[in-house]
Amino acid sequence: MLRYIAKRFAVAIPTLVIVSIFVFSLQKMMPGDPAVIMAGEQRDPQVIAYLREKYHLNDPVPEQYAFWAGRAVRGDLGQSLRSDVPVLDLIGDKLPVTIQLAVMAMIIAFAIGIPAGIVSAVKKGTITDYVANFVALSGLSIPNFWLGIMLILLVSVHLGWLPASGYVPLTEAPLRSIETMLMPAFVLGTALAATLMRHTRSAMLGVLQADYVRTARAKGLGERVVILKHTFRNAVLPIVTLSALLFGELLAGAVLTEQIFTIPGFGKLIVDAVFNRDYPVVQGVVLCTAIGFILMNFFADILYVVLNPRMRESL
Amino acid sequence: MSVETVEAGGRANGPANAGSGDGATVLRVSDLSVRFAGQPVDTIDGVSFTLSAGRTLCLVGESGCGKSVTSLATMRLLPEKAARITSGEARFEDRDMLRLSRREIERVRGDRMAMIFQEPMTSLNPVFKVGDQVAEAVARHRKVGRREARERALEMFRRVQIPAPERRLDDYPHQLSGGMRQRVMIAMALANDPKLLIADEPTTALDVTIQAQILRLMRTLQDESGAAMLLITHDLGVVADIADEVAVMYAGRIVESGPVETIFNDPQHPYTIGLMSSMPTLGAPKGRLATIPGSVPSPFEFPPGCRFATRCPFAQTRCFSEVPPFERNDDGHGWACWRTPIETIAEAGGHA
Amino acid sequence: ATLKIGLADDADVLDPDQARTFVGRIVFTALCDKLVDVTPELKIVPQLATKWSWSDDQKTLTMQLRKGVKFQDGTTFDAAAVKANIERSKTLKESRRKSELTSIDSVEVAGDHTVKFHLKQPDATLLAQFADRSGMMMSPTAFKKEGEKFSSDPVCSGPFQFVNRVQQDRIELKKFDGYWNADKIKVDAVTYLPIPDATVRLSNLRSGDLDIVDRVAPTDVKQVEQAPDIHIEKAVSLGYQGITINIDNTKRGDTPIGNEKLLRQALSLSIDRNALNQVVFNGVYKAGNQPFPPTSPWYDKSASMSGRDIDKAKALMKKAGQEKVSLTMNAPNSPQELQVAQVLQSMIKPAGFDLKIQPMEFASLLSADTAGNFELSQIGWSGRIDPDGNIDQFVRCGAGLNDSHYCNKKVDTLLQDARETQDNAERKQKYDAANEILMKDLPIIYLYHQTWLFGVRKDINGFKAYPDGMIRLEGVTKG
Amino acid sequence: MSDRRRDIVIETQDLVRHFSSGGSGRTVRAVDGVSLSVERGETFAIVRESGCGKSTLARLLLRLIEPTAGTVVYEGRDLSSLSPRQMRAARARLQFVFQDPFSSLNPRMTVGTLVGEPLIVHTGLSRSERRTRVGELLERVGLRAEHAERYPHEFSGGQRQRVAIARALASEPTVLVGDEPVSALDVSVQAQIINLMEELKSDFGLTLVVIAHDLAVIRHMSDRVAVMYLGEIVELAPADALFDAPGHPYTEALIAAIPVPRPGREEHGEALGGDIPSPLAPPSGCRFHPRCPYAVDRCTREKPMLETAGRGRLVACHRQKELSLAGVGAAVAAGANEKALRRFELYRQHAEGNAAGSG
Amino acid sequence: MLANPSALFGLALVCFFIAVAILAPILPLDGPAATDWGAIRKAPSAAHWLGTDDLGRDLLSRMVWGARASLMAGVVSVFIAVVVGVPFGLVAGYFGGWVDQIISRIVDALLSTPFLILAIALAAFLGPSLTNAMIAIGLSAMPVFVRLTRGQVLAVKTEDYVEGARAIGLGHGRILARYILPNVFAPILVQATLTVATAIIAEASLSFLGLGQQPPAPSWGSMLNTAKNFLDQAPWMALWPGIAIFLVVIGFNLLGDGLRDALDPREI
Ligand SMILES: Nc1ncnc2c1ncn2[C@@H]1O[C@H](COP(=O)(O)OP(=O)(O)OP(=O)(O)O)[C@@H](O)[C@H]1O
Ligand SMILES: Nc1ncnc2c1ncn2[C@@H]1O[C@H](COP(=O)(O)OP(=O)(O)OP(=O)(O)O)[C@@H](O)[C@H]1O
Ligand SMILES: [Mg+2]
Ligand SMILES: [Mg+2]
Repeated sequence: MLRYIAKRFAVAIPTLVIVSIFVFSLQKMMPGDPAVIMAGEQRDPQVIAYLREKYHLNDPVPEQYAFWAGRAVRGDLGQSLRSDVPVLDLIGDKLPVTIQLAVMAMIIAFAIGIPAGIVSAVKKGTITDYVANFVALSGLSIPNFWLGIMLILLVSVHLGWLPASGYVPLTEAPLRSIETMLMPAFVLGTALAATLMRHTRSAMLGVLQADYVRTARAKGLGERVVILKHTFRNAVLPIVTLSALLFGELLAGAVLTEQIFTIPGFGKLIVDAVFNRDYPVVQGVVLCTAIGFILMNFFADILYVVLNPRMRESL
Repeated sequence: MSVETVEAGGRANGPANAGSGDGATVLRVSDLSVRFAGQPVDTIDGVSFTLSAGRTLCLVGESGCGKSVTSLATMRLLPEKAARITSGEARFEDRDMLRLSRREIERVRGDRMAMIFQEPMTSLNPVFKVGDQVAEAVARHRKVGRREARERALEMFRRVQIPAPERRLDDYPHQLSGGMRQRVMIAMALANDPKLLIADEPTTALDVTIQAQILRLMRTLQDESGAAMLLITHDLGVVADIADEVAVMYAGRIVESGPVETIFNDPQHPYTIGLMSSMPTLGAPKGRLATIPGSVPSPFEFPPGCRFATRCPFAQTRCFSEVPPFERNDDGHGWACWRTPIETIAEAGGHA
Repeated sequence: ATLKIGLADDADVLDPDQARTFVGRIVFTALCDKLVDVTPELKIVPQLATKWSWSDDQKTLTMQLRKGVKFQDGTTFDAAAVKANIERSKTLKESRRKSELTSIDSVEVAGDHTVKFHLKQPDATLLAQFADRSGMMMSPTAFKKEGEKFSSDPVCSGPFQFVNRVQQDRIELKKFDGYWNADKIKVDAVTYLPIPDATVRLSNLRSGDLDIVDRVAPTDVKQVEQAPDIHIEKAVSLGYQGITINIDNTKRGDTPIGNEKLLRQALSLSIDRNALNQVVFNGVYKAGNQPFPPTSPWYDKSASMSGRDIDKAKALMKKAGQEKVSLTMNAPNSPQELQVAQVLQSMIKPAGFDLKIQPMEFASLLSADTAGNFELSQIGWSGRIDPDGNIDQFVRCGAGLNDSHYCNKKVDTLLQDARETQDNAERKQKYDAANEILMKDLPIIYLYHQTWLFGVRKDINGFKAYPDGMIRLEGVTKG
Repeated sequence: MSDRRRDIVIETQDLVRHFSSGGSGRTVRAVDGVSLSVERGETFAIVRESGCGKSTLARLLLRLIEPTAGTVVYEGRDLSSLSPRQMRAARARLQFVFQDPFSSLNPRMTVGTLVGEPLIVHTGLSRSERRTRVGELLERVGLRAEHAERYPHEFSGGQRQRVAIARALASEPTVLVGDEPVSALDVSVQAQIINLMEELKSDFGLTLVVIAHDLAVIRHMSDRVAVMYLGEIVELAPADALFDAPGHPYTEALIAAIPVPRPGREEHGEALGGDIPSPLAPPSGCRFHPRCPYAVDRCTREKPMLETAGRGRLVACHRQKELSLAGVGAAVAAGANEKALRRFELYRQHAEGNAAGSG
Repeated sequence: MLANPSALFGLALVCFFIAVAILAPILPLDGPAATDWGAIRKAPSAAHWLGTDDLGRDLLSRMVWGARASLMAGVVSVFIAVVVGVPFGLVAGYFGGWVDQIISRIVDALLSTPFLILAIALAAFLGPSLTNAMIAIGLSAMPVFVRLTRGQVLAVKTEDYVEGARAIGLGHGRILARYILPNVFAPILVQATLTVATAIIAEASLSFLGLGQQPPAPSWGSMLNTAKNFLDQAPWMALWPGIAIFLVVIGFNLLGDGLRDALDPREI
């Protein structure tokens, strides 16, 4: 197990380094001087010069990177150029929000996607399958942000059922918090549900062909046991891996969803940071997302191994 | 076509259980026909055979001739959407398996009637312990608790001679060798003392030395339990080793059947003869092997008459257009050919 | 009662010396008192300073400070505190206030509650600066302790004190009980919520989740006015929106339009400012052709808009020897700005201008402007109380925000003179004269003036819109 | 059959190939010290249990994978010493027939292109010359020249195997290595391919190396046989000698395990017990000892060397001299029932007559 | 595939939009940038079938011209992704070793930065424009093609026919071109079709954030970007682009699924 984890980490590190170098150089190439933006409307040259110096914006890029990386390794991601808040604090503030959104979206996605996938695989070729597939495809084809806008228009503006925005922390007013997150989570969840449904369906179809499913039937087991125990238990393996990948999709989706529902989460943080050329934040957030993504994949792999007896020895 | 089909299969009820049998009829398949979606003809066409307690019937034939489909149809394990049973019945313990409700069939499967498959590598569910998989079969059909089911599984493991059975119960399939897995499959199949065991090429995927072990084991277990066995294979060596009766299939039809000695010593159908003579043997002198020209036709290429006609060295015009009737003599040896016995052709002089 | 205010953006650093955003100023209005304040008519009135007077040479400003004022941490407000504040603004490395206070040479504590500002040269704009962030007084105890970290827990002497902030989510303030004017404050707390999307902001107002919102979209005004439980409070802003033309900023200034003021005049003439306002802003904003809005006392009525005149524009073009001129305009890539750009594009076409819109993110736009990497740039100014703040920096030779690199000694002299007198009538004369020149040279073509549109729920009383766009909470009641 | 002059075409010296298995870091000893030499013109067969390195050995012989240790010498030259260009040239002479005719032909190429490709690489034939040659080759393996236009999926397994053989023959090889060349085919078709290979062998003067698990096929085709167990050769002998009187207990067990198509035959000998040990952890001493009915103490400790046991036979067994092992045996070797044999003969005559008539 | 009704439907949708995009200049419509300040945000009517937008432009015309941008964005960016990604995938999969390690780590890095974030950063870096959005989307979609190709190559590489090609002495170039590429092509084609769908949505998203097509030229995403400010007063402005995106994307998805069924028997 340790060996396996160590090996996985060994691979993750170069990935992270590449991510950070990549983002770093991207920022350096971006037009727009952060010092000018920070200096404000007045653009006082003295201030600009000072800011350039303060944030090492004049140093050669590799040096800047080394400086940044040196601190990052020690857990210091620097400060936001815009608000001077430590990037880590910002991330600490935003992360729970996006996690709440992501978790709710995931719950919705799983609650819809998996059962729908199972049913349509089992009923392959029937109207049920056809309809489920079409709905799933529609879910994939409707732009997230458009769905969001339309929902706001319908549910909030016209019907007044749910608030259009106004994030409330879970710790403050749990019910209200969930209520405000419901629509965004739904918007985000449906697309995921569609992906999940399609993958569940195909995994199920694959496993349904397997000899051991025939064996289970030959034992005289009922269809329900055959499907839910013998088939799904195997089909779940690729879904585990997929779920980790979906996490990336989720974050990307969160960018727009948060923008539309003005949820103060990660997605909004990064978009604002990019537009404001708040480099330390961009860098920190991308790094965190990458770490998150890698961690998710890592957990998925471990889960995969745990769920898959064939792999257990390799731990 | 279908009229002839009924005729072909209907005239004889497969190898008689009389004479060589030592038990009551367990399974009687008559006139079974199966058609796959999108195919022009019945892939399995009028197959009939009878199986008696304590006896082994071997179904032989080349790949793709319908052996597995026949057995799966009997177990009602064919995919319902892709495969339609167009005619026939499969009487097992006085009930027609082909017409039972799903619930009823589930009650029979794995209990009175069990099956072993070809690929021990893929026939066991990789994510469950083998012991549990066997116990599951027990628990499904007998009102027993977990512990008892596991006890039974252990007992079965012993019976199929798995070394260190207690430990093996908790192994996962991938931790076992092919031979061991096939033993587990056998244990699972026999756990509820079935009346009928269907084994679809149980040893093809195994090494010869292991194959010998498994065949021996199956024979022993059958002797103990008195179950009937339908063994599917394409290896005539295995047939000679284990069969009491043989049915030779070609392109979805049984072309010849009878007691094993008769088939080997007095093969009648040109296909049976071709099959036997094209096998290289350990003892045979070197030289060119006899061959069956061409290859098995697909359902789209089946000739309207005898399906072997396209490859048969003795075929005449009639063979291509008329389905030969399956006729049986008193020893239970039967075949479907217009041209038998082939000696007469030779005497009549030359070939077409 | 807690007042919930929806803002169009998130505030930046909550330190008046470092702050640079408009919304930040809104928050400071509740958090930090200034030395002086303005009325809706832009008259300067006392706040922390009760009285002030200028020395004869106009180089010393003496202020009497309000007594009995405490900062929110209990520190007493006095002349020493003012001195410390001004010095911080002038010396803190990160300070964005330096340029606003350059005229101050030194600050003298002339008594517990008397402070004297000694200037390098006369500066008529100073009082106006004191009505803004430069005049905001922070607790010296707090900023000495926290240094530049002051922003994480800002302490001033305003009516509300800082409670909590979640970036991009909320800023919470509560009533400061020790406030000198506490009677006027009728709400217990105020929360600012940044909601950039105008539609969302408005729908939150409608649903009652917000009490006041900043910057209602002009196109929504009609609907809001029909809604029973909300209404609009508005005031034309101090700022302007216009097109800055590159005249001499690097090689990019060497274009027909940069070289030839006749073309610039033709361009200005081919724009129908009222139509622009009508199309894009439903007529809610204010069309304009000067750095000051028509509502401003500094507006030169004699030079009011001549209106669109394509024929004249064409004639000017001909005179300049041009039939067709291709132009490229940098524009911020936000929907509204781009709408303006598109309307302009089709307006000036008949005169022979072929305008290419080059949308850029605001950040890139600013950098491009500074670097001279533009031909035309669609950019505006949020406005200052003193007229100088809307003009001097943009047109004086070599001034910091003079992206066009326009330079005219006559204009410079007029502006300098205007700066050095305290007499408003005289000052206006100078500005008018400068304007006259600028309207010919046109380094900046002014287009319109934004109107601050506040959406307010019916149960909120006492709220008034100010030209500076601030939300003043004195006298505001809820329910 | 072979004359006394030993003309070695291909020879291996202590050939070893290990694979590291998955994540566990353990080693699969697929081929573990194999030395053999193949004489020109003979059919050399290698028998071993399935899943334990047949294909690996075949690939090593052609240097499609690199050995972990040891050498392969072809026509006196060490393959691993050849430059890429020389290796290419050598490949023209050393050809390969795969086990699975369904995966060994590129599905996106026509049969003509497939068979013609070696001609492009190894000969300077013009396009039209190539066409002619491809036609000849296809006809030679029992297909028709016009089949060149078709794609592999339009053929049956046997036909594909013919295409694969035609392709292998195109570069005029001297050695043909077959990795289970017939095991994926049905008996009837298998016989066709075996016949074809025998014919081609004499026509083209080929040396055949056949790796297989089916002893009957091997007996039918080969001149000499090497029996491998767990990556090592345990016996190497001329085919007749090996089948009549095996020198190694494993050979004996293999022969005994073959089910013979002769009903009512008495069981001969005990079936070999035990399981095939994992190549990850082969047993100590003689690798066969845990399953060997003749094993003595020494076998568990000492590894037997492959030693001469008279008349071109090599055996790796400590007890080789003491044991007298059962071969195929009279009962098996003897003909079947007279009536059946007559019919077989009749069938053969007709089948060949028809083939000749129609071909 | 022609027997698959849903794939045919998808094909029809895609063809319809392609036809519209190609025919845009010759359709009897006002220019997409022709403003009419007398008809601002008018609901659908006989004069303007789909209504007008905030500058009084005919929405039908803008939708038609917007189809160009959206389809271009979809197709060009996927083209970029394929042209860049597939060769890397081929090389990584075929040669393995350190080349593979390097390419794979870079791909991992790109993949672990969410697609849209990457696209936003790139688009912001390159400056907002349709071309740059296409480049950004193309580059962000590229890793998927590297991975897919690599995976396919790894699978195909072990096929006997590839080994056979080596056995007859073919060089790497020929093996890659004639043995590997044709056999990995089908899944790449399928993925490409499906990615066109994703790319169209990505373009819309970037345009929605103001980073795609720039005014006055229309694209569905930028139309939505404008429309979101007038949801209340002129909901049709948001309706049409949304529906169009939905239809064209579902068209490509159905087409891709159909192709998959036809070319690649494995499901998803
Ligand atoms: N689901 C299916 N759909 C269509 N045709 C099928 C299906 N399953 C089997 N067949 C066809 O039925 C025929 C008989 O197949 P079957 O599996 O019974 O052969 P077999 O004799 O068992 O061969 P093998 O020795 O290879 O197992 C073949 O032609 C096969 O293609
Ligand atoms: N490239 C490889 N990497 C890792 N292990 C391998 C590789 N190739 C073969 N092996 C392992 O080596 C052993 C022998 O494989 P090989 O394919 O040579 O067996 P085989 O005897 O040809 O099998 P079969 O009878 O199935 O054809 C197997 O256990 C296999 O897992
Ligand atoms: Mg079968
Ligand atoms: Mg192999």
